[in-house]
Amino acid sequence: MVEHILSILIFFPALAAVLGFVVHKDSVRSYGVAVATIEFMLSMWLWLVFDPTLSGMQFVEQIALVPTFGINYIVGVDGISLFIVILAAFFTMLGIASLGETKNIKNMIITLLFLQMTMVGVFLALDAIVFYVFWELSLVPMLYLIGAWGGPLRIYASVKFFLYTFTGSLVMLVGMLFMAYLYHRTTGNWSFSILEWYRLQLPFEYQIWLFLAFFVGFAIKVPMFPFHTWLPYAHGQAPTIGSVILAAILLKMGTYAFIRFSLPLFPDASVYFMYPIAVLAIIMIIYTAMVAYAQKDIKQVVAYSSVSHMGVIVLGTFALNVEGITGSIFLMIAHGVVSGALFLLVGVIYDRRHTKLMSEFGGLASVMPRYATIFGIMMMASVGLPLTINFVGEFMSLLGFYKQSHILTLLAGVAIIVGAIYMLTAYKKMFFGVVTKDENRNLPDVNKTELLALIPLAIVTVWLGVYPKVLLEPISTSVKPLVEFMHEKAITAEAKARISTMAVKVDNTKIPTGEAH
Amino acid sequence: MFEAIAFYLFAFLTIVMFYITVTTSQALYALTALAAGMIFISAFFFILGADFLGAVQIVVYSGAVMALYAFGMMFFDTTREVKEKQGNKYIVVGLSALSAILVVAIFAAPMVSENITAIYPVVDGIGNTQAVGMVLFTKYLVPFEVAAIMLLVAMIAGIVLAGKKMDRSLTTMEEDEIKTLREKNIKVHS
Amino acid sequence: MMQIGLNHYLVLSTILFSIGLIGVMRRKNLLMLFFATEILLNSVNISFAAISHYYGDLTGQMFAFFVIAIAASEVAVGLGLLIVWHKKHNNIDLDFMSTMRG
Amino acid sequence: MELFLYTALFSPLVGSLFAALFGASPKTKIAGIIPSALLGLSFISSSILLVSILSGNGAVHVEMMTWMSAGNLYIPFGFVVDQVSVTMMMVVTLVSTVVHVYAIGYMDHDKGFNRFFSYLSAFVFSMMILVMSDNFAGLFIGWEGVGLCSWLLIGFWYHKESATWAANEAFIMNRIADLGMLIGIFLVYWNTGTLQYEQAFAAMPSLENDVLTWMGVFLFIGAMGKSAQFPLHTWLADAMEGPTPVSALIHAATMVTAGVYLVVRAHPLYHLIPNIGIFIASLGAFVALFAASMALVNRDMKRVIAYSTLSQLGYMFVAAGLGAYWVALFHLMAHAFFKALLFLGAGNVMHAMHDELDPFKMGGLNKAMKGTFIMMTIASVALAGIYPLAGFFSKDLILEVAFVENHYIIYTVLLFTAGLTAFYSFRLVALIFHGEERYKLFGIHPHEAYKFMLIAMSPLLFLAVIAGSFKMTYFEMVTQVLPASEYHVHSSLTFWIMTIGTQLFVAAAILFAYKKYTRRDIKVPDGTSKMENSFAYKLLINQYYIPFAYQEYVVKPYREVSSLFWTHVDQKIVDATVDGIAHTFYKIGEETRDMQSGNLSIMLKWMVAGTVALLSLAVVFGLSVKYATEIKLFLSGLGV
Repeated sequence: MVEHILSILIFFPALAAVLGFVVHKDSVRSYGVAVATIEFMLSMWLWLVFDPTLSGMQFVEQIALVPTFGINYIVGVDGISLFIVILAAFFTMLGIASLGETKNIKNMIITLLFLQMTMVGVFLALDAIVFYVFWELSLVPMLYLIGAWGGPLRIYASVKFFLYTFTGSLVMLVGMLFMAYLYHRTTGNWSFSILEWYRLQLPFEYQIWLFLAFFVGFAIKVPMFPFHTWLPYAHGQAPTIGSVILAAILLKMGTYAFIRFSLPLFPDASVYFMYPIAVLAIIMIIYTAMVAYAQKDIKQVVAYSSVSHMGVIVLGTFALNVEGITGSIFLMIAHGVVSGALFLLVGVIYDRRHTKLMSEFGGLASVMPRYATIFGIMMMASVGLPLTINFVGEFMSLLGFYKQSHILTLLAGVAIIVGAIYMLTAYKKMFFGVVTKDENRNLPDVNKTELLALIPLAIVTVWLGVYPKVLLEPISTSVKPLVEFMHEKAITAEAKARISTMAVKVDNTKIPTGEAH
Repeated sequence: MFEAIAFYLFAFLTIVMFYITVTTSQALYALTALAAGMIFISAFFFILGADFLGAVQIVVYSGAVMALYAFGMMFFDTTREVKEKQGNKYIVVGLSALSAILVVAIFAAPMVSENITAIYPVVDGIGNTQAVGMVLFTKYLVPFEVAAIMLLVAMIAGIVLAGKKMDRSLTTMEEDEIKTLREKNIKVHS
Repeated sequence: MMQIGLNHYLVLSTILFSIGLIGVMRRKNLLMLFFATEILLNSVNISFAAISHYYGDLTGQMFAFFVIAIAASEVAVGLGLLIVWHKKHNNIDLDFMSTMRG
Repeated sequence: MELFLYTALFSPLVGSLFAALFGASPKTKIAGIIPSALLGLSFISSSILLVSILSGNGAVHVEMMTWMSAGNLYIPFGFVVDQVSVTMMMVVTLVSTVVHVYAIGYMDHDKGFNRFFSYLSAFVFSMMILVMSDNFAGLFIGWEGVGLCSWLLIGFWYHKESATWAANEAFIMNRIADLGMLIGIFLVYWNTGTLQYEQAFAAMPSLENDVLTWMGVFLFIGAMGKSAQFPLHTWLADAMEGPTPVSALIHAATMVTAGVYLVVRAHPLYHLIPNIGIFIASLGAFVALFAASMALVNRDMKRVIAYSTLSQLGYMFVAAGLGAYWVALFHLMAHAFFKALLFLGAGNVMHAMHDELDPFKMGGLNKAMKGTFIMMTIASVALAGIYPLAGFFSKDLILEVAFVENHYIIYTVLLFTAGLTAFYSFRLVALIFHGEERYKLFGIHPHEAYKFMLIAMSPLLFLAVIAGSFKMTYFEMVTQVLPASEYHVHSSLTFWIMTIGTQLFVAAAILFAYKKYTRRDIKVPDGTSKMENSFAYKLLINQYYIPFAYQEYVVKPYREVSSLFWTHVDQKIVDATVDGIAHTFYKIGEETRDMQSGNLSIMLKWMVAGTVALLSLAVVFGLSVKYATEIKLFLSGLGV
């Protein structure tokens, strides 16, 4: 069984979702929780049997799908994908467990389980076509979640989400097909296997174009500035569970794909585009943080903060060294936990007051002290306080990128300032001051179901902030050969110099004050 | 020499006939001109040595198809002039001419390939009919049978479509029945 | 000029084809449209036969046969439909048929 | 020794968690007593460590566990107790124990009693991490941790708008500086390959001067935020919105001195870049004067003390900047004692006066509050630097340092500031405790604080008096790690003239303050007097218009730009482009819909048009393939 654990992880939720149609409406919730818990246990089991000392792919399964074109069902897991898979299982479990009263709950749970299949599939797929299929399939349940359970603008939001990301994916598909064609031209065989693509050393011009094609797909998913506008709508309109999954897992597909595809396939192009992407990431960080500051709706604040943090992840990825990439992967997990928790928290207050406008609140700290405490912890994690999960990722991402550029890192570091500004302001508006609205006077504090989801998240937030080693070790074990591989594969001298695993800079020349070229 | 004269003669005739077909306002003229054009085309087939094809052309077109059209026209008021309100004549002619020129250009500058080799070469010493038969019933047997079925289907379809309500005729209807039918038709028409 | 080659036939075929096209575009009467379609099919047949002749390959003729077969089926079915339409609407004017408006 | 180290470090955490357990329940004394007791334990452990170090045992260095490791990055939770950190530990644990006990009485009537102790102990824990960590990352943990606790405690009375605003201001300002600190840490890592103090400092001498300069600058930016140096100083005065024990512990004795500690800790680095040292010293001298000038006129008791703290921090930076690290540390220690005492005394007064802060509404309190009066007077004397109290030894030493190092401008500034310090300290004492009993107008009946609060304060009183006598022991201890430079004025005549001159100057300032503010008919400032309308007074009372400028030229524009970004850039440009593209497609569909008129002959025409288009494409592509070489030739001829 253990050799098929990945396929089980992928298809068990889907199978359970299909069976869910025959489950009675009243028991579907416990059914969903049970399925998601089993899935989570399976993912924990995967962690248990996963060998953290190995850097390569583990539990690889391969089944031929279209042998003529080299399309195979290949799945495998390494340190990069392992924890995102666990995170996906974890959040689906928490999400289903904490579901409040919802109409049509049966459909929602089935949708969520189906969504889980696609998410796990994306992170485990090692064949471009399989990856693409799961990537696109994940849009459908999300579309349904937003469109069926969303707010007043749900149709616009869901269609925008779908079309926008779908457009990007199509460009990516073209890139994949061309990549396969190049592989065919070079080796004479068709293959869509990512691991086989890795071995292909592409000429610089091809790298540039392919990188851009992939970039469009990934950047929209991340979402990078200026492709981010679908996200606030999607978050604003989605039900709580939709936002949670979207922020915690779906956005990570983009950044994960950068590491899985863009970096090892096109090392030279990655170096070539490092500065433009870093500039975009910095705009993302500062600009969206400022936009978040201007929001009146707490959910929008969290949504924009999500974009802002994704900027740091992208920056860490394009640091192109072990510290940065490890940090960005860790930050993916961290951001998943923290922003997921924040969306859950927003859901809690929305369930009580049916509004998300911060002006409607004020003084909640005295009415709902436990809620305020958990919100405070998560807010501080989002702000990036040391000993919380976010700090480790942010620190390492920025540390990594510092090697590439001093001034850009300084600008990106503004994240810790602007992040504090919007978060503290929002917290102050909601929780501090005196209670002004009568509706708020008797709000019940968080109940048991909600605590069930929030407490584990708070624990994880602190636990991984204090002891991130459990994650960092397997991640860096996989990242290190990746960076070395990129260094080997790079053809231009600049790329070779930029991508390196050496700790201390060889030349301690000037610390530039201006641009760090 | 003879071939050239025949070609130009029949080419002229065909073009004229077909031109009449597409321009005349009388349906009957059009039908007649079309039938004539079909026969002239078969002449090309004979010139080209495709005797069997020529024969089939005459039999099928001038015989079967034209007869069908003739029968079909019995349903309509053929004496009525066909209304042809044209929007812009130049577009029609222009588009047609352009497509013609393009096709000619494609043929005149053979861009695809010039080395076409014959898969089923004409065997010397046997008549065209014989050769056609041999190819048709060996290599093209399946398409041939499919075509046969298709013709059968088409025939049945034609009968069913055209034959609806054939059991009803004005002679067997009552007077008021005919009246209501007329009124209905008029209403539909207007 | 006097030596008739493949191109002569192709040009002829093209001319006939465009006459057919003019008919297709110009005619407002459904029956006339059918006539124009016959012209199109026949023009193609000429080129098939000519190519077959000049390349010494029977495939062209075979195609011509099938084209004729298709033309015959088309006439049968088309006329049937035409009659049904005429019965229903007492009219076979193209401008009248606009139920497919998008 | 490791046991004591861990006890000293973690007992505040245990205390904090213990108090947090009662966070949501109503006030229980135990939530205050247990954390205080645990802090006492921490203090005892620190003392044992101090004794051990004094007796010649080397530094205790432990590595608890790995924190982060990836690639070449390796950051452990490592702690070191050496001569420098043990000093800080003593100061922190002592003052915080006192403050904890004091707060049991002070917060007696507060609803958030349990919460308060949880936060306060958490702060001590963060501060201990800050001082005990053996690497920059650990320092940063503590650095941010004290920032968090400071935020929590300034905003402790969260229903007050001003308190929450001040809390956010403090946090955000500190964040600005933390960015500098973070960059400094990155620089250290990428240039030395490690964040451990020992290895990093060992590697520094071989680095280029530019690199070191930038390192020093960025680390000092971090220190500037925490120690509220200009221009990041405004938060400290506003932080007085927090409960007074918090002001005493965090905003006087410990947290704000973290910047000084950082400079002292990084002395191998600053030793290599004396130019930055001069800059630090100059900034310190400037801040000393700048803050003292604002304290002259302020009408808020706590703010006056806050400005005095700021001013004293300036002194410490002068010492640290001039390379006299041990002097800085010594002043840090002495200052912690008397300033905490001063604050706690102010807390007593506030309690007695029902949270009134304006000293002009007090006066003559010496009768009602004898204990407090004595303590605050002694603390003020110590602050003013009168022999033989603590301030004399530490502060005059800094003056000597400036003099000996030939920085006469700094010396003059500091000397002048010493006079100002004496003046504003005694202005406060005179206004509060002497003169007419103005509070009677407001119908307040002041009462002395609980006895145990006064007893709790007594260790501080004791130390404020005698701390100076530790000077030589202390010197011998810390100079084992810090550069041992003694500062002696060359001729003894000059020395005596300087010392006595300074003392006289200070004494004169005190007398002047007394004379001015103990008059029976003291004029309460009401905006009518000539002095109050003078430009200088307005400048000072408005804190040089700096908070106003920040509000007007930083906060407001930021808010406006933010909403501009949202409403105009994000919605009107970025999103509108996306929607515009979608709209274009939609419009094209709408327009071309007419093609599908349903009219067969029109559709046939379109079909033919399409055929023509495709045929022409075929022709064009066919031709271009056929004549590819010619076209290339032609294009290259055109220079494309």
